[in-house]
Amino acid sequence: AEAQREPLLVFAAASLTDVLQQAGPLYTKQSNVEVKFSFAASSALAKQIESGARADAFLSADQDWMNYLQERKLIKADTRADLLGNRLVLIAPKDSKITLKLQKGAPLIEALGPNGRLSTGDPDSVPVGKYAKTALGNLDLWAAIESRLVRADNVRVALMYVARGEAPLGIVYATDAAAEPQVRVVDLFPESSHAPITYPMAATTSASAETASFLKFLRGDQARAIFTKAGFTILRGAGTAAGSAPACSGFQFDVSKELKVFESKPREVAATTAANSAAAIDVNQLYSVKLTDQSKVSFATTPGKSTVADGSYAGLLKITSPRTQTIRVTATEHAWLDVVSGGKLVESARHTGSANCKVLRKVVEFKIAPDQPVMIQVSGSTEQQIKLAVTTI
Amino acid sequence: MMLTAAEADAVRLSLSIALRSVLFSLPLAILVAWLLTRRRLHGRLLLDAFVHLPLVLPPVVVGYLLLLLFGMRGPIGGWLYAHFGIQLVFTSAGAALATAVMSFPLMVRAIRISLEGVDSGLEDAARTLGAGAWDRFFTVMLPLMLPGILAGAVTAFSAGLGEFGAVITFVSNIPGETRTLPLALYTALQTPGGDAVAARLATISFTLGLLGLIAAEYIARRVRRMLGR
Amino acid sequence: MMLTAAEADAVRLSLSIALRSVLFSLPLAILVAWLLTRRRLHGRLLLDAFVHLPLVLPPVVVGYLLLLLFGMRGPIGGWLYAHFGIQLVFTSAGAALATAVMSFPLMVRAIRISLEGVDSGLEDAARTLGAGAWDRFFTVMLPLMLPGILAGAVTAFSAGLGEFGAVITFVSNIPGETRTLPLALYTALQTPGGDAVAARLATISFTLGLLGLIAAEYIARRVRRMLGR
Amino acid sequence: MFSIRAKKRRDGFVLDVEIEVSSPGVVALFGRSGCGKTTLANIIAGLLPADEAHIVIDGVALEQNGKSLQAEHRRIGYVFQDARLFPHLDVMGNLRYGEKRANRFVPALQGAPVTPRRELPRITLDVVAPLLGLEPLLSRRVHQLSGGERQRVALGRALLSGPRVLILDEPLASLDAARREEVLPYLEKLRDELAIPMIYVSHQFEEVLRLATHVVLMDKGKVLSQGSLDELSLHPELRAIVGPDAVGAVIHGVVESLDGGTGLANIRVGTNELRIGLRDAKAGAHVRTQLLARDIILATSRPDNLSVRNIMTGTIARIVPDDEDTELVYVDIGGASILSRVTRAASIALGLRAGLQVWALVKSVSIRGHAFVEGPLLKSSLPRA
Amino acid sequence: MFSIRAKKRRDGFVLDVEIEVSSPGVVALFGRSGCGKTTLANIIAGLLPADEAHIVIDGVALEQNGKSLQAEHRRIGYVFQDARLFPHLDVMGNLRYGEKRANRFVPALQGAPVTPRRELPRITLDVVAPLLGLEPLLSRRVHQLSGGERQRVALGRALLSGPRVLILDEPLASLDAARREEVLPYLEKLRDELAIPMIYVSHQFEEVLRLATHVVLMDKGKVLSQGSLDELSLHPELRAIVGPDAVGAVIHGVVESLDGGTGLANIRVGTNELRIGLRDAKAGAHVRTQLLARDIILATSRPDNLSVRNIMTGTIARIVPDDEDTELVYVDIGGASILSRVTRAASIALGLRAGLQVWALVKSVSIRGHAFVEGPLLKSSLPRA
Ligand SMILES: Nc1ncnc2c1ncn2[C@@H]1O[C@H](COP(=O)(O)OP(=O)(O)OP(=O)(O)O)[C@@H](O)[C@H]1O
Ligand SMILES: Nc1ncnc2c1ncn2[C@@H]1O[C@H](COP(=O)(O)OP(=O)(O)OP(=O)(O)O)[C@@H](O)[C@H]1O
Ligand code: MOO
Ligand SMILES: [Mg+2]
Ligand SMILES: [Mg+2]
Repeated sequence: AEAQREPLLVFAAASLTDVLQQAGPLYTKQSNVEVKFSFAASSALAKQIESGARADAFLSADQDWMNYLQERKLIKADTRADLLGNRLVLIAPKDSKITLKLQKGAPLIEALGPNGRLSTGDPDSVPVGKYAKTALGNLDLWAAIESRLVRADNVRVALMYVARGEAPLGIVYATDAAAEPQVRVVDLFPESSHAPITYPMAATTSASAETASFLKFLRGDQARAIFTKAGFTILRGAGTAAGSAPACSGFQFDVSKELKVFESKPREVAATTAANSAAAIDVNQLYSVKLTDQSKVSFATTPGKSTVADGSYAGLLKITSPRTQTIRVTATEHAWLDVVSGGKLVESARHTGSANCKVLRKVVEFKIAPDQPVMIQVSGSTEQQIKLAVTTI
Repeated sequence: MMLTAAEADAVRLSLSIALRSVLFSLPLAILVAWLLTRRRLHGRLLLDAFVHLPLVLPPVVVGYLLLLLFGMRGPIGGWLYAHFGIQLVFTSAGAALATAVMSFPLMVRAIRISLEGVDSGLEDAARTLGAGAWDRFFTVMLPLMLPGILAGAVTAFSAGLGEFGAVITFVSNIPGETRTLPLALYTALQTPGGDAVAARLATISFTLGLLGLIAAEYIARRVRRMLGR
Repeated sequence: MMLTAAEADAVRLSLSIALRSVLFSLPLAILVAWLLTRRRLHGRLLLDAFVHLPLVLPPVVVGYLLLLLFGMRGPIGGWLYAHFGIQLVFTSAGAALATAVMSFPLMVRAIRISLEGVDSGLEDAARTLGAGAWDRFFTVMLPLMLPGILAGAVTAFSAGLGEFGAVITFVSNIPGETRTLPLALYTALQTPGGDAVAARLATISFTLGLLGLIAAEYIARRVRRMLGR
Repeated sequence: MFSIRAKKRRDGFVLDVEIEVSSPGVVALFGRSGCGKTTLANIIAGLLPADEAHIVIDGVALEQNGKSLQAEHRRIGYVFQDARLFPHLDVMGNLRYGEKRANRFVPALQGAPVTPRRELPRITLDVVAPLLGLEPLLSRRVHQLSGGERQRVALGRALLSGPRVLILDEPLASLDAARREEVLPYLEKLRDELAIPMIYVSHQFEEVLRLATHVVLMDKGKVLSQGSLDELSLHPELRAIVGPDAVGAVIHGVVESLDGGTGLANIRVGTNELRIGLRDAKAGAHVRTQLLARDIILATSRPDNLSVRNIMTGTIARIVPDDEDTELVYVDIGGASILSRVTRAASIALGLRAGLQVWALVKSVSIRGHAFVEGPLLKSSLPRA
Repeated sequence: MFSIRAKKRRDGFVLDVEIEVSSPGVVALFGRSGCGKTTLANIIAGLLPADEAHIVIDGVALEQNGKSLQAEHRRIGYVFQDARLFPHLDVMGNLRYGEKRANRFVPALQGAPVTPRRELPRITLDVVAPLLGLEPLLSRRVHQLSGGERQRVALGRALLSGPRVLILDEPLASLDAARREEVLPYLEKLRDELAIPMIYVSHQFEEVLRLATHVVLMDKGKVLSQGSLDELSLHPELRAIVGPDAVGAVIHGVVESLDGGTGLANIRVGTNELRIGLRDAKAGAHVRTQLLARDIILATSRPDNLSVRNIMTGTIARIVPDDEDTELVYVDIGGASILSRVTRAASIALGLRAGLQVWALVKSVSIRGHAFVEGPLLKSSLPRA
């Protein structure tokens, strides 16, 4: 038998504690390599890696801290992949009578009662809170609910507040809700109401050779069973081996047409800053869109994602004559997409995405009135140059 | 250095919460310290252990325990709410409570040491002059313990300014209500690129603590002079 | 109650880290307390403030600062590693450092109070008998401060058992290396259904702290008797 | 009046005393360093739990049958060997501390018969401050006082606290003679006019002579002897405590007449008459004085032309050796005994022997008479004479 | 030998003294409570910074020109008014604390001429323990000691620390007479044989008489008078400090002969001879004694048949009033002055007046002679006689 090798040290977001502690021993059994996990807040772990921690891999609860490390060249970019997805849910204590459909104008405040508070992570710093803020914003509920928030330190605490009945409602991940018998899911947030919830993983630059095999194991069936059982969604990219072809899997509907369009050669186009002069593009054609500073853009309608960090990019495009009632807008970068038709914001029908798919980051489907000009507002992009295509079904 | 509105809020909150926590726990701490120095008290060790609980447990756990007890559904919190309409969880009053609980052992320890340092001969002298236990306590022990009490209060106040885990767990991190300096600092640190803000807040924290120390030092010196040391 | 291997590990780590932190910081704390009571020392207030820094800052921030200073890329940590091969960050030694830093102000305070309680007449007596400053310090002050030192050490040890924020931030949460009881407790709390484990761990924490207290009480009583109080 | 029985075992030391004094007055605890005086005083004050104690003072039970009154309820003004002033108060504050509690309610010992409390006179700051020379110190902080000043403040504080009994543990040891001379008359006044019983611990015979109505001689935790000062003054153990120069018979007399011009009083002592300086006495008053053995000169014939004003005739009762070279001669002067120390050489030269008639000479200035007012306090303690 | 100048201002109190004593020996600080004795002692010991000080003892500069030796380098054995024993050590530990540091290296004051250090004799525990009666206490804890026991331990500790000078702040105040009698001879020995200079603070004239070679009379922070005890013994202020009974001339004499059988020595004092009890003196030895004014009996004719062995002839130099009813008579006995206190009545009866020849009588037992060994220490302090 093989001699015991150096154990792996994996830094993982605290919210992955449960599943990884189950997965770790399985890997050890199969490879005879011990895996040690250090669970803490993603922020702390990222900074520790920056300070020279000899971690082999990092599993973050959000993209931000992974980006932070990537910018500093502390992870092997080619090993980065989105492993897991999650859903945002509204929960209530098990015995609560509250029923609610999460949509615009939903009586969320009313459901809280006169003094009740809505528990979630701190929207300023905790990932679950950030997602909740976006989602509530998109449902036009944020402004009313902001002052009624309980801003927990992490998602587990937010969950506990609801489980203990201290807060009548809470917003947590589906996985957390599933694990806590004292709470009940009131409703899932529409996927279109927030950016996809993804857990990226990557090997660090100082990773041992063994790391790749462990990351591969996490994408394998054994691990997948654990993740699925815990309520995570397995992102498509997770199926393919790290470092090989783009991990473009795990989408929730068929995106083969979009993938195909994205393999073609892009046309250059510059998005404009005013609605009346929006640059016209064709459908089923890949574009490389140049955006401008968001602050310079005057949108036709206020973008759905109401608050956007400074320094992000935006721009306006239009399609003159779509022949169908369903279009999909697909973009590579992490940007917010709004479709305006007939002067009104069109709500997305459904969306899918995969942060680890190099080609397709986000596919959003809209139902539009046929033969009406359609305006596409791109906002909140972290990159100035994005790839974008509008496809018809 | 001008403070932003949010920072000013956090400073104000931190000060008021630390102060409230000290004021609330001081009399209790003196009492407990006194009880703990009486050799013959039954269950002294148990009381001692109970007082030290917040010291040996991680703050987050203390926060959880507080939530269990003082939450609206907790036995004490529920009762308080039902009878007095007092809500502790998610309020600054709750933050003060959590802070008080966390710094309580420090306060008791400091006071106890100074209590033990008081010459028992002086208490004897007061007895022969007709001072009963409480009288003695207030007229002899308390003044002579003053340096220790002061030290305990300052320690508690300073620690209160930095209290984090128990507070964030018990009352969460609500701007204007429970987001004290350390919580604001933590929030900043959780944001990539928040380091500059964090540094600013840390500086404010530190300055406040320093000011408190200077004040305490000044008072302590006066007290010591008063006691003729 | 039988401990699982992981729990035993955490207990062992916690005890050793708390102990190392006390042993490491005790002499320094005595020195600093002594310096701080010398009225004429320049920059005394600054030293005082510096010592109190960990008290007024949230533990997580202290952890970050330690990471910045003692990390492998930090000025001190880098130097230590380059010249002595000493690595503090992510090791139990680092955990002891973080614990020591956090409990340092408590220790200094306790020692200082007892230092101020020592009758200066006795120091005078020792002077006339020919004892120089250091001699006096070791043969008169130190023994008479013993109760305070003991109290300070116990406070620090107990607080060390519960230290969380600074440790997890500075040395991460590595099983067998830096996952002390409070970190294990935190880890358990992150796991659905981990409450039972967390409760177990909290009980262990508390028991350990209690045992320490009892031991300290016992020693303190003997010391006091020795000093004829 | 004082009925005290106490047992206390400490490592290497056992206290076991029984003191019974039926008349009020001042009980002097007398004994060598370490004999247990302070220990006993603490037990009486209720500061030290005895293994067994029965303490009744002035008809008030403080401790008996295993029941014990709290120290703060005993109304005992205690002046400690070390002053124990409150460092956080100034001198005035210390004095007021006692004064404020002077009128406190005091419970009786459970099960003890409630004796109607004798009305205790109020002693006020106006009286105490000038008497003890405290006025210039009133606003001083305690640590700014000299050793003697501290002791005076402590005495004042105890006096102001409305005590039923005063316990004084060597209160004058650190005072100079002049200050002592000033304080002693006030202690006498306390005894005679205010009738405050006292327990007085001292090494100074002079103080005991002036104050004590009853003396308890202690040694190694036991009572060696107790009784009136007259009896005790002849006790051999005394010499070791007070020194050879303070040995001498204590005698009582009655003032026959006073010479206002010279300040001398004629005192009848037994069949003899003594002339001593005593300004404030009245005819008929009782006077107590000690004739130091060292001061008594013996002559075998009546001497003249001496400045000595006091010549008593008597008969030698017995002669005992004092130290190597001196002897103590007991002379019966008719109704009283006096002691004279003579060198052996002189004894031989004069042919002193028991039964010999002698003239005992003593200078008036050598005698300090202390007038006793005939108050209720002292009547019973006065001797048969 | 002692050259001490010190100024110190405290609130409400100003110390300003200058003490110059050229010969070695024992300097007694004498003065009423609160006059600044302890303050001065602390300045000399280096424990209290003076505003201005010049302190040279035994040729060693301790403080001058603004430079000051640390207290721990002064080699001053200080017995405090309060014993200040170390509570964490037992009696043995306290004694050893001094002993261990007895041989320490001690630097000289910067800029001071380095005088060759007189070899100080080593005092060991074997000597000190029995002398002070410490053997049964050695393993005791400090809080188990009585007041007197503490003081003895403190004295022992100071002696063992190899002091160059001893400062004793009322060290015997809480000791009984017998214990005092035991300790005093040792202090005399320290002075005479070991030649350890001392600064002795006391209220007791008896102690000062036996020990002091130089007396400093202080009042309100100032030196009222200083000099030999003979001179000071006639100082009127003394009465307030020691009390009227301790007033009396201090005289010097030389032992002429000794009677081993009676233990009496014949002492030549001026033109007269005194017989006093003095066992240990040798013929030719110097003797100092105080003749208390209260003990001196004056006669206008030679008396006989008295137990009094000492009859001196002399002439009345002057008569001064003492208190209301008494007078102090200065009698010149040829080469020395003595003091007698007589009642005014007697003075009138005997017709005392300046110039009158008188016989002064004093009992031998009334006189305590103290032999002075003719060591280098005392030679210069002895009087002209
Ligand atoms: N706390 C104690 N524990 C044990 N023994 C003690 C304690 N305090 C005093 N002693 C011993 O008890 C005896 C009596 O002490 P106490 O203080 O009563 O003497 P004292 O007569 O007041 O002497 P002094 O005149 O010196 O003050 C002494 O031998 C002393 O050593
Ligand atoms: N720390 C101080 N601050 C101010 N004044 C003080 C201080 N200590 C003493 N004094 C004052 O200085 C004067 C001298 O005090 P000191 O202790 O030297 O007297 P002393 O001669 O030793 O008296 P005693 O015989 O009573 O011990 C006193 O009037 C006292 O009140
Ligand atoms: O798992 Mo989180 O990062 O607390 O939302
Ligand atoms: Mg005593
Ligand atoms: Mg003094």
